[in-house]
Amino acid sequence: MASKKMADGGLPVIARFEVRHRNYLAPDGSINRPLPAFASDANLVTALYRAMLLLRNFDRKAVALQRTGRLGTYAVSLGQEAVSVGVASAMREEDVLLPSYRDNGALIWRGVKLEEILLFWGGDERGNQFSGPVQDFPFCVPVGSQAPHAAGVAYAFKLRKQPRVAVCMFGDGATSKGDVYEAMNFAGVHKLPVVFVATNNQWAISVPLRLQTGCETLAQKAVAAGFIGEQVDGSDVVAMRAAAEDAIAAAREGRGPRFIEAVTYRLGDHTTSDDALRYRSADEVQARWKEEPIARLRNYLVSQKMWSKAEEERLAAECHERVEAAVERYLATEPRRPETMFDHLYAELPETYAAQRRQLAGEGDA
Amino acid sequence: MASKKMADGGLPVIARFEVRHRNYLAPDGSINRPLPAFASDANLVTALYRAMLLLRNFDRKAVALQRTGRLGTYAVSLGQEAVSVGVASAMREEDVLLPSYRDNGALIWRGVKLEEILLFWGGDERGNQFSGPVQDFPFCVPVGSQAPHAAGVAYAFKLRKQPRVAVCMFGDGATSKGDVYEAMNFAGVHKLPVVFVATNNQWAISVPLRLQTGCETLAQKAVAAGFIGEQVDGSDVVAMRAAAEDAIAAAREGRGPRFIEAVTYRLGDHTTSDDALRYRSADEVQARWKEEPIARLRNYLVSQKMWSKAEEERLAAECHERVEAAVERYLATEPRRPETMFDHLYAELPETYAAQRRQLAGEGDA
Amino acid sequence: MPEMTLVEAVNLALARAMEDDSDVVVLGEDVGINGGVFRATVGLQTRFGPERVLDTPLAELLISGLCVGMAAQGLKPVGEIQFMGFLYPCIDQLVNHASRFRNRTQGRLTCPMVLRTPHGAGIRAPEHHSESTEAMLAHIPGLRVVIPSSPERAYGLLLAAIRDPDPVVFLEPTRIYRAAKGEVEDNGEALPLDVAFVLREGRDVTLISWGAMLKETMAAADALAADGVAAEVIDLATLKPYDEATVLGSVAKTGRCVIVHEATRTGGFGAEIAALIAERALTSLLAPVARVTGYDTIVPMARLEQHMMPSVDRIVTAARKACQFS
Amino acid sequence: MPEMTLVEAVNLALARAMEDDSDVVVLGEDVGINGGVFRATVGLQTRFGPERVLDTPLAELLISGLCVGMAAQGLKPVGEIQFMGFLYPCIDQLVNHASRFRNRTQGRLTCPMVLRTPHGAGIRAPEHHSESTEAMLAHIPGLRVVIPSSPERAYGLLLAAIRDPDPVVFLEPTRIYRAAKGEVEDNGEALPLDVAFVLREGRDVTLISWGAMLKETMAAADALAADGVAAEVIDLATLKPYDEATVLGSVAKTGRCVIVHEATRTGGFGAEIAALIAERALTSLLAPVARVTGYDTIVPMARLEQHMMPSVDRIVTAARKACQFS
Ligand SMILES: Cc1ncc(C[n+]2csc(CCOP(=O)(O)OP(=O)(O)O)c2C)c(N)n1
Ligand SMILES: Cc1ncc(C[n+]2csc(CCOP(=O)(O)OP(=O)(O)O)c2C)c(N)n1
Ligand SMILES: [Mg+2]
Ligand SMILES: [Mg+2]
Repeated sequence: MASKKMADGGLPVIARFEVRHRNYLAPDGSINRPLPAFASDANLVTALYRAMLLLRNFDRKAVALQRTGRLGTYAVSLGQEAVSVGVASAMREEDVLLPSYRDNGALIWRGVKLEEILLFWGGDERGNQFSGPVQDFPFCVPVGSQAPHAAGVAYAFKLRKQPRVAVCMFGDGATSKGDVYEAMNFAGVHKLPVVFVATNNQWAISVPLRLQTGCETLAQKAVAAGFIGEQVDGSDVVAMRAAAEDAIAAAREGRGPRFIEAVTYRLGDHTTSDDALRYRSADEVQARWKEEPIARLRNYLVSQKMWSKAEEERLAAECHERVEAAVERYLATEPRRPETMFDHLYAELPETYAAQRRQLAGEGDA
Repeated sequence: MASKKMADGGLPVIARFEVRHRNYLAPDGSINRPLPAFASDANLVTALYRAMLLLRNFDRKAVALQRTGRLGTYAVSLGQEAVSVGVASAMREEDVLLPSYRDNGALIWRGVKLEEILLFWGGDERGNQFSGPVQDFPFCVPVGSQAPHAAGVAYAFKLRKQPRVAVCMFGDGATSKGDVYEAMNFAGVHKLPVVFVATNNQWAISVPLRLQTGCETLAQKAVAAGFIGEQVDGSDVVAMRAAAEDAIAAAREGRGPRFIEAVTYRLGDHTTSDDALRYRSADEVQARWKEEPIARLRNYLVSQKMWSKAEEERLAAECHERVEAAVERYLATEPRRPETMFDHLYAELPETYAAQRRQLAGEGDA
Repeated sequence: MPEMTLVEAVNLALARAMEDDSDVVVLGEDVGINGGVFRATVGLQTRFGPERVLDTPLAELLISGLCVGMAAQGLKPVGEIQFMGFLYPCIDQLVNHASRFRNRTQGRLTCPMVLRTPHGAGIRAPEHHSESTEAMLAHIPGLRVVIPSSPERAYGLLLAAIRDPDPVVFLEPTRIYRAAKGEVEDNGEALPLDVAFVLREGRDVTLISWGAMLKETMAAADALAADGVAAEVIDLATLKPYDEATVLGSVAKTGRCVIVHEATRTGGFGAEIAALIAERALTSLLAPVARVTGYDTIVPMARLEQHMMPSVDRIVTAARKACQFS
Repeated sequence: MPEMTLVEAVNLALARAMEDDSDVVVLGEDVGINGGVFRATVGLQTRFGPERVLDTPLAELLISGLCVGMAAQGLKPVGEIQFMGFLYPCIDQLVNHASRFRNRTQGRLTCPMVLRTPHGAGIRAPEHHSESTEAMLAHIPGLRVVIPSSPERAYGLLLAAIRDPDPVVFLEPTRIYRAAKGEVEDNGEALPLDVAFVLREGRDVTLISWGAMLKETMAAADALAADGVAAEVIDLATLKPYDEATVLGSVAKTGRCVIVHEATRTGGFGAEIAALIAERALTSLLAPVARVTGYDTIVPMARLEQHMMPSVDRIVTAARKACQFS
């Protein structure tokens, strides 16, 4: 256990903080400690399972599309599916999600269509005009820069006395950004209804956690913002959902913000542009496969008699079908015409730029 | 005592942190706990006293100059003299100070001339070309933005294996800036020889601490960076010096960075442009006069027979003289010629801009 | 109509906007009980409460990012940055988010925010309190950049900025915050955001400026008039997107143009206007397009700052030169 | 002489600078064992160790601020920002500190740092990976802004940037990182930082550009040549401070000028050049100064990005129009 001592140990202690760790399912799916009630709700838990498996299938297909030139850079969730699915499953429709680029799982849970996600990664802004909750934020690419937005959204909830929660997701790398710190500090001042979730997948591209921070846990980042941080086994979807439920409930009830560190592992490359073997060994990755969330949950489900081989097969077929159908719709999307790049620049296109739009449309030169 | 509890209290604790508080001298100068050895060194302690009194005299004169149009905006240290003096007194010449605009006391201790400080506040860059240690940084105006510099300086020390320490000073307001957080986090990663000192004078202009952060202490900000933060009575110069000594020694010996929260009170206006009565009551300020560091140390000195009325009178005269002489030199400083604004733009003035310099010098037009 | 200073007009517009629309929220450092370091928000917190007039922690990135988040919820945040020298931490949010939310989501989420900040030198304040880097902002597509030059325009343009459905950076000329006085009617009427104001008509030479420099520019026009030179003075007011038609129309008429700004010369916004003219009005030009600007160096601290800024003399000289050109 | 790509030339210059001067330190995200997302720093950490080739936390403000601190100690930090879209958090450090340390301390402390970052669109990467906001940087006094357009110039200019006693932002044209190939001799020779390169001489029209757009600009010159139009092509290379003399000299000769850049038009750096010409070379002009630039909108994501950027066609058309002007 981490515990820093002062030089002059005799000085009086005026504040104490602690970080707790949450885990229910062991890597083999066995039960480590008393489960939350929802864990015996077969419908719910299998829904989590289905979502994770769909995500894994979708990721695989997306990479294939990228490799064959039909999609741009893509970021898989391999190994960390439990985080985005667990968190999203604890949200209400009227809550607002502020995801990072790797939180596909959360968007899909909240109703964004697979083809919309493909459109985004295919380099088309219309992917962000999605079918998810209309106030949800699009993927955020500049790491951590959505955290202040989350605080702003939560401030609006509070001002309007709406019982809603903003949920902001980012990676371990993002915890090094001042943006995240400033947002968390502000949330702490006003006890805003916001939950920050850091997916600690051990890597920010090639930078390992120990070069990202000198902290023993990321959960302790919350201490500097004056609220509670909890470390959760991010490969245990039961723990993720339970932790998110607690945090979101607390936020909704006006008990202030929370921070969740979801400890997991990125089994895949950073994105399709990355080759992780440059900076980490196949052995390291191999070892982490033991902890991955999908087999873990399947083992649990099977042990609880909530899941059968037949269901597994049906699900596999279903996922395949859903993904293929989405890909078809994606590939069939009409391209945007070049001049539409002016259409949502301002609410109304200033006359000054109208000539440029015409030029792009081939209707004259400017 | 502050201590945040988790919703699920049964979860195992994986990390604990604590903040300690350091104080030796009570507001009336009596002794609260065993003093560090240096506190019985009359030469040293009276030197601290002299420096604080000089600073207070200097501040008073600077304000008078400002009021009569002979100085620009000025920021007094009234009530918090113990912080900058205590910290600077624990540094070595070869260490590097990165001060904020309110750390006059530290600069003076390190050899910057009073007239140089006046030049700076008089709106003349030559005030930063000062007689203090040549690698010390000038006053930093953009709040907190010097913190990454401190990390960079400390990184250079470490790279070159120099036993030197960077000391970075800022206010409570600065602890809300991402700059400070990012710098501290980096310092934590590399266990850099740097000490961060936050002067918590309760106010950032009109913004009180409770709107600055939801934290119980500023010292706990260090938890998010993975190192030790200590809270110190910043109106007790013995505590300030002792804490700074410990922290600087630890940093120098490679035991990593430290964070010091110096709790004190800004008895004056924010600057000469401010009127603090707009946002805080005269009563609040009056009450805080009881804690102020100079009377406190004088009481201690007198009780220890280290200081006499005669010495006090001599010192008053000395301060007066030093300040007056400096003001005279300040006022007698030759003005810079306008075209010198080009002289330190680049190491060598690009030909492109030479014509503009000539125009300013009245030697042609550009 | 009451006579008031420019900063009072800003205050009046803020109060009016908050009164008219409960979604308007003011936030920034010291904007609450202190009323802002320039008193632009004085009285607002007492009137509208601390939730709608919010003292933020000391963090400019945060202020701009909060505005984006609030705006996405349909609030109309008006953030204050204490001095333009402290605006730089907002640039990331302005470029990467505020200006792009509408486009990125194809209209699903928008960003009706205003970021106000004092602009320019001349008040003998410390370093970083004298910035005029409007050119950096005016290069950002999706943003509007506005700078008033009188109490009346401050009132009308700020109302327009707050009502605008897109993000606006509103620059307030520090030097004339109190020096500029004028009558302002609190009629709730906004001024257009894409129209330049012709402050004075003339046929001999076009003087174009914005913000505080219009003071010197108008004085120069007076001096020129005394000489028989009729200068047309244009207050550009909105720099992004700017009113090209008024500029081109005036230059077509006068054939001569002097652009005046306080910002450092190279890459200043004056370059954009000169370029427009060189591209679209070349044949009307009777003389080179002159830029009278701050020098290509760092704004000096108080003692020398006035030497950095264009003087009436420098403007007059440039205009005369243009008129005498052949 | 070995033939190499532009990014290999960058790598070579970094290795050379680190070899020659133990004060040179490379820092940034993924610059270590990964060799940078574009492989610009590949091999450096193995060769010079993790203390001199340093993977920073994910924090761009920090990277720029560390550089300032290191530079004040006499190190020569070379920071890498992964994409220009992530450079904005550095603006505060660049404007308020890096560019000012020398002036602020009247020479006591200086800031010999380099901040490198990929520049421009065209590689079909996600949003924010296509920025070309060099105009914002080129407006900052005290800074140098450099952008090479070939492997050879990348090598020589980067060496110069690292050796320069003042802060330099070094923009690397992403689109031609691998597409541009050329012979580079590792002779340790720097190229001058204040001189534009005339890539092709011609008497009919001056084409001015920088970075990746020189590819299209040179292609346009070829097309024009086929038509009998002799275009002079200038690679500005250093945008701040820039070589006004070469620009003016060329326009004095040709009387026609087309400026080409990928950045959005309004307030782009092309405006500065056009303004210079309108001010100092008006009488040589035989045609309006044309700017062929990115449109005044947000760089679209991958699917449309190529439509944003100037094409060879657009350049040729503008040049022809200039030549036919009367
Ligand atoms: C501000 C910023 N800097 C750099 C990048 C380039 N980049 C994309 S992802 C990434 C690593 C992010 O790591 P982490 O936050 O741990 O998230 P993960 O990718 O592991 O999910 C980097 C450096 C970026 N997108 N944004
Ligand atoms: C980045 C930045 N924002 C705003 C300001 C304007 N300003 C000057 S001092 C100050 C308050 C600083 O408070 P604190 O950090 O507590 O230091 P103190 O003045 O109390 O010593 C503010 C907002 C500034 N100098 N820098
Ligand atoms: Mg990660
Ligand atoms: Mg304070």
